[in-house]
Amino acid sequence: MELKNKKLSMDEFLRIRQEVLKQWPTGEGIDLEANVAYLKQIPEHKSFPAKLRWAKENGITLAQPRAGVALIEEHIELLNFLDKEGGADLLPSTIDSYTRQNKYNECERGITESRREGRSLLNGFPGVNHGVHGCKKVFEAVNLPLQARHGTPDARLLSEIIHAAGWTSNEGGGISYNIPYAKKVSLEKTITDWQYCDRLVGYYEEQGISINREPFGPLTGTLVPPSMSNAVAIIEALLAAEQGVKNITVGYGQCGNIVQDVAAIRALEEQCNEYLTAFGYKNVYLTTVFHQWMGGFPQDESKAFGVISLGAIAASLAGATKVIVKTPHEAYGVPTKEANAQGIRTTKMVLNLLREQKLPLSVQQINESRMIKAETQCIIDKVLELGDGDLAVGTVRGFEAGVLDIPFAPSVYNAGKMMPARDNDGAIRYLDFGNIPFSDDIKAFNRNKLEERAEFEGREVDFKMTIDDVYAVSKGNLIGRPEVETEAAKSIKKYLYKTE
Amino acid sequence: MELKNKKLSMDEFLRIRQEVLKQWPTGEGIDLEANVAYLKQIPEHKSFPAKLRWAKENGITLAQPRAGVALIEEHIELLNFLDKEGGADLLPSTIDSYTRQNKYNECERGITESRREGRSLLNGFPGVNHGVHGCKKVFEAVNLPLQARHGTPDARLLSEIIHAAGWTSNEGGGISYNIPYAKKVSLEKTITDWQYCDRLVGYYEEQGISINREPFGPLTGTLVPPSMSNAVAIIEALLAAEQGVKNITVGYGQCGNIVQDVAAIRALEEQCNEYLTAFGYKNVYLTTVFHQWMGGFPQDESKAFGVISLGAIAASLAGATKVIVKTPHEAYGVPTKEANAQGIRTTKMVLNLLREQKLPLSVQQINESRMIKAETQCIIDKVLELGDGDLAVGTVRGFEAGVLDIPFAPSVYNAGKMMPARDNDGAIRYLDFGNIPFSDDIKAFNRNKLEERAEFEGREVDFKMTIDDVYAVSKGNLIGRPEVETEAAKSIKKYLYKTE
Amino acid sequence: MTNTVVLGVIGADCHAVGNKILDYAFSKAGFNVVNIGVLSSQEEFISAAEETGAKAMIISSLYGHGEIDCRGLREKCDEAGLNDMLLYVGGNLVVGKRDWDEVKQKFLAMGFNRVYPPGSDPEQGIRDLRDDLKLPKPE
Amino acid sequence: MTNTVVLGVIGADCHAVGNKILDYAFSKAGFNVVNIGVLSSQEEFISAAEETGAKAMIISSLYGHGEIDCRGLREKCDEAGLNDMLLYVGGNLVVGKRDWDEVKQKFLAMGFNRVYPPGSDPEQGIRDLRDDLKLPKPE
Repeated sequence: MELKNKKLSMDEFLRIRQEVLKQWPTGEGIDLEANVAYLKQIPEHKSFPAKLRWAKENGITLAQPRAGVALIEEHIELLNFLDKEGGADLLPSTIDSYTRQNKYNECERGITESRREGRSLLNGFPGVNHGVHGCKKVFEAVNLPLQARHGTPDARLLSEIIHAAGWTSNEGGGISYNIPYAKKVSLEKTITDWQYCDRLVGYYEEQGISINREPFGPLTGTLVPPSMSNAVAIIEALLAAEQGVKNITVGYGQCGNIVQDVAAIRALEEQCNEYLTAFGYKNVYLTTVFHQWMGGFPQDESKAFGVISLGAIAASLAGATKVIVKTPHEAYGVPTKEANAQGIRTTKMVLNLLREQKLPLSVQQINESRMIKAETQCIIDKVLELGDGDLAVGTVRGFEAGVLDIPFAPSVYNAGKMMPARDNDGAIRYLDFGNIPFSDDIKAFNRNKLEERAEFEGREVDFKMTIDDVYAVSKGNLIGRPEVETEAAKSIKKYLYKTE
Repeated sequence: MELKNKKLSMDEFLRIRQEVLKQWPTGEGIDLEANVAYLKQIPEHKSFPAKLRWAKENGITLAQPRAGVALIEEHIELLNFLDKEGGADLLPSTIDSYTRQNKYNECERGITESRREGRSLLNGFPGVNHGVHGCKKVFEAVNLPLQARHGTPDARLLSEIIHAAGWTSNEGGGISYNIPYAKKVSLEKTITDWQYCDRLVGYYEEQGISINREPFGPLTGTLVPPSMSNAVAIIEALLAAEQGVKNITVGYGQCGNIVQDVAAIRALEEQCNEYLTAFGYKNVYLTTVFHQWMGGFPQDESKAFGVISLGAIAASLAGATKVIVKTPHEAYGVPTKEANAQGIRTTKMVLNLLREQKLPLSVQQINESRMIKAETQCIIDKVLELGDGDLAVGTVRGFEAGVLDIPFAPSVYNAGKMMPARDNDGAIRYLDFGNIPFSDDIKAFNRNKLEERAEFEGREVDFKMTIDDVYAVSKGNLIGRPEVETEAAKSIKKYLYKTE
Repeated sequence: MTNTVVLGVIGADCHAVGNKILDYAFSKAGFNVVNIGVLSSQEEFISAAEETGAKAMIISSLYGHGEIDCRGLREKCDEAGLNDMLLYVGGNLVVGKRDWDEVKQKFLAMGFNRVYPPGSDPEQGIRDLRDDLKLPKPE
Repeated sequence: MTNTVVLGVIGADCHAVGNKILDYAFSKAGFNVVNIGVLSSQEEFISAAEETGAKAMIISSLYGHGEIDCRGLREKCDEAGLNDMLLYVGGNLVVGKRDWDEVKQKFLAMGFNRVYPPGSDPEQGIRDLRDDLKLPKPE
């Protein structure tokens, strides 16, 4: 089948569906009409779209953790702990790595061994293996809306199962769950497979059931310039809308410069709405998600609380609809449920204190927002041009051409020629443009910003800056200042590292 | 002696000094010339004024904890722990409550019992009882500048001792260490006594030794409107400058609304400099200190980390020269040294991440700043008028008239007629003006702001708002929303208290 | 007849916020509040009660030394002939975190009628005082 | 003659950031870096080494399963005739926090020449490789 950004006909969808449901025994007998009946009786306080709409209308930022373990009972206990002890507003089910690779046999072993050892040997909840019955058991045992969060290139069966079980949100997309999560899976394949996931949601919308879809905003979570992640988020939102999705949450991962963070997520929402309108998608209800710092964390928990709080503050000042919460154990991998609840409580405290406050508009923010939108438009325009007007085709060709290019991504289908670095205020800029088709103005702006930093640090604009920036936060700073430097930088460094 | 805002002559000073040094045996033989020799050889990295200047010139916000125990060795251990494990940039010695009341006999008992029991029975370091010898021992055992932080109406002997021992900063003032700390001590007495403390610093300045003085900004730390605390800080800065003080840090306690906090501390610095110039005080080096939330804290430590971080962020975005750090044990009283270090580490992490970032100027901030300055000027103008041009006399008469009026202060010399409350954005406004001589415009502005909130909450503008606000942060919110309320408020409250 | 209460913060404690709020709440509830403020001794509480014919003392202590500061107050009241004086106390009554029931029993044993933990709602104290004084419930 | 090294992330691990940075650092230091990327099996490391005549394998593992993924690699190298292959490994090699010396000894016993904890400076690896290959120090 040829890739095309066109809504799947019901016939096509049902034809593919027959194959999808055969991928694992738990797919058997999933009945769309029965699902519709089940989904129609879900109470409003357990509907993801309803809670997002309520939050947006009341100017509230919701807090959502990440969490998932192998067994159903333990997973339920974990989720309810995060609700009761953490104060989570929305619940996740983080799906394990085997499920993400569709290795359901290995999940089965993981489940058996987890039962035997009395602890989770999987790094998430194996939703496909537990099937509709198991996923429903989880859904019915919690008191908040539930979402699958994963990183699955082919999430078709998983999506069938979770929605049938009452989970009214699904994270992912044909780009965002491929390029950062896979090495050799083609974009044609993942875009096609996520068209299916979106068409499934579109089907439910046609039956009057609202289900939320969330493109994964942060991508590699490592110095992704806002315009690049915004371009990907907008493309995935448009691809989803084409399949009939009506409730979309576009996401963004914290960069660390507050003005850039606020400008970026506001620009994302505005520009995404503009594109949805321009493409003729009506009545799409758009919300935003802000991810607390996705890069390396400091090992010290007190410092981690500082990083978490800064993320909560930026999310709140930006007016994001929800924030994805980190934990004080971030540097060590999977957190205990107690540490997870701590992260939520810190976040909620900040959100509550700032509930009435948004970052007031400034010249800096207006300029930053304009620049992000201009960069984003350059990228999307070129993608459409490469696709001869077809967004899906253009996306594939855009990655081939390096017009879409995600830093530090594992996929062989990503050019990897673009390189980012922080400017002297900590905002993320383009250091090497690779093949990204920016106007001369935009290129000059980025270059000048980095040259300011280079001059301050007494070194050249160079990939060494990028490397220094990658490790800076885990070492306790936003900007990776060099070893050899000017007097000004030295004086500050003397301070920063005085206790190291 | 009649109260007057006039520099003490050296003769007057020396005459008073003879009495002061007799207040307790450790005062005997303190020799100004020997002190000058000692202070001259202090290395730059242990000089408070030098470190403040360096920070201000490099745009850095320094972190300083509060800490003090009864015995010298334990106090040294505590301070070095906060330096090495916390990363403190400046060290304090918080003075115990008996010393603050000049009850040196009771300090002596406290020291003896602390030795016997092997734990501190005093809530701070009894600097007078330990004398110059003991205070010097502390100073020489630490590697950072040292400041006395207390709440002592008559701190003359304490000031003599600490400066003789190399401590190059002293917190306090005739208003700020009286009205919030005493019940029946007259302002004539405390202003006179603090003129002495300032004159002592002025003497050292004349000898070429810079010592920092810091009026205590937050006052009662409970809903003090920024213009009221700024007025007091500016008056105390002017009184200090008259006595020859050349290095002053004016302070401000976090209100919780970021725009108001940033506007307030920037307004404080600008307006204080303007008054210093207008009064003809030249070459006063002015810096600022931002106090993290001084009101009630949540008991949960994760939530406390959120409050601490928000304070660090506001201090950093405001560009304060230093920030006074709270700890996750705040709700329980005196923290362990570990908890104290945690608070510093969280704070420093945030300060480092935001080092290059300041809050960009917005219309809201400009308006807030103008309003704070206008209110502050109304107060100070009236104080000067009441004093027939003499600021010290005017201050006494200002408090008598309720022109200066601090909410929730214990002193009988405070009118207590003014009442504050938060507006609908969380900024602190004047609810009841008492006798504060504001123009009609200012009054209307404050009233309108509170009426916005009243309408939102569906209740009258009333002291009940004030009460609700006093306890709000410890309950997890900035604004004390009422029990009975409009649909909008109810909807938000449903969210805020959902896990309570 | 108006019911008078003496309100104050006992000992070397200068925490004034709660004091102001109790003053407001009890006054608004119709009591005649004689507020002797912070830094008040047992003797000051007693003479205020004698002078005003107060029926209750509402005592706060926030700095942890409440136990020492309150010891013997009931006996002093009795000596002064204030035999039916209602003694209410509340706040951070002891140093550090301790079991609340234990603290409460200790103060009840010292002759206090009502003991309140930190963060108590003033309305609770008002309801209790109405009960103890056998006043009619407000509309 | 240029010295070739095979660089990759072993197992089901898709952490690409460190991989890109090692690629940059070793290339800049003058090595010919054959980067087989993330999600690479032992077999892929070996065939890449065979095809390119590499003298060392620089192996990363960030997701905690490094121990399982690296087991038997030395033996497989020997079988393939890659007898003097230098095996370097680094990252979060085991699940959770464990004593580093213990981890290091375990990997040395498995036949690795150098073992690096998380957060190591690439320059250290480059210095070690120069020593192990007996290359002259750079200017």
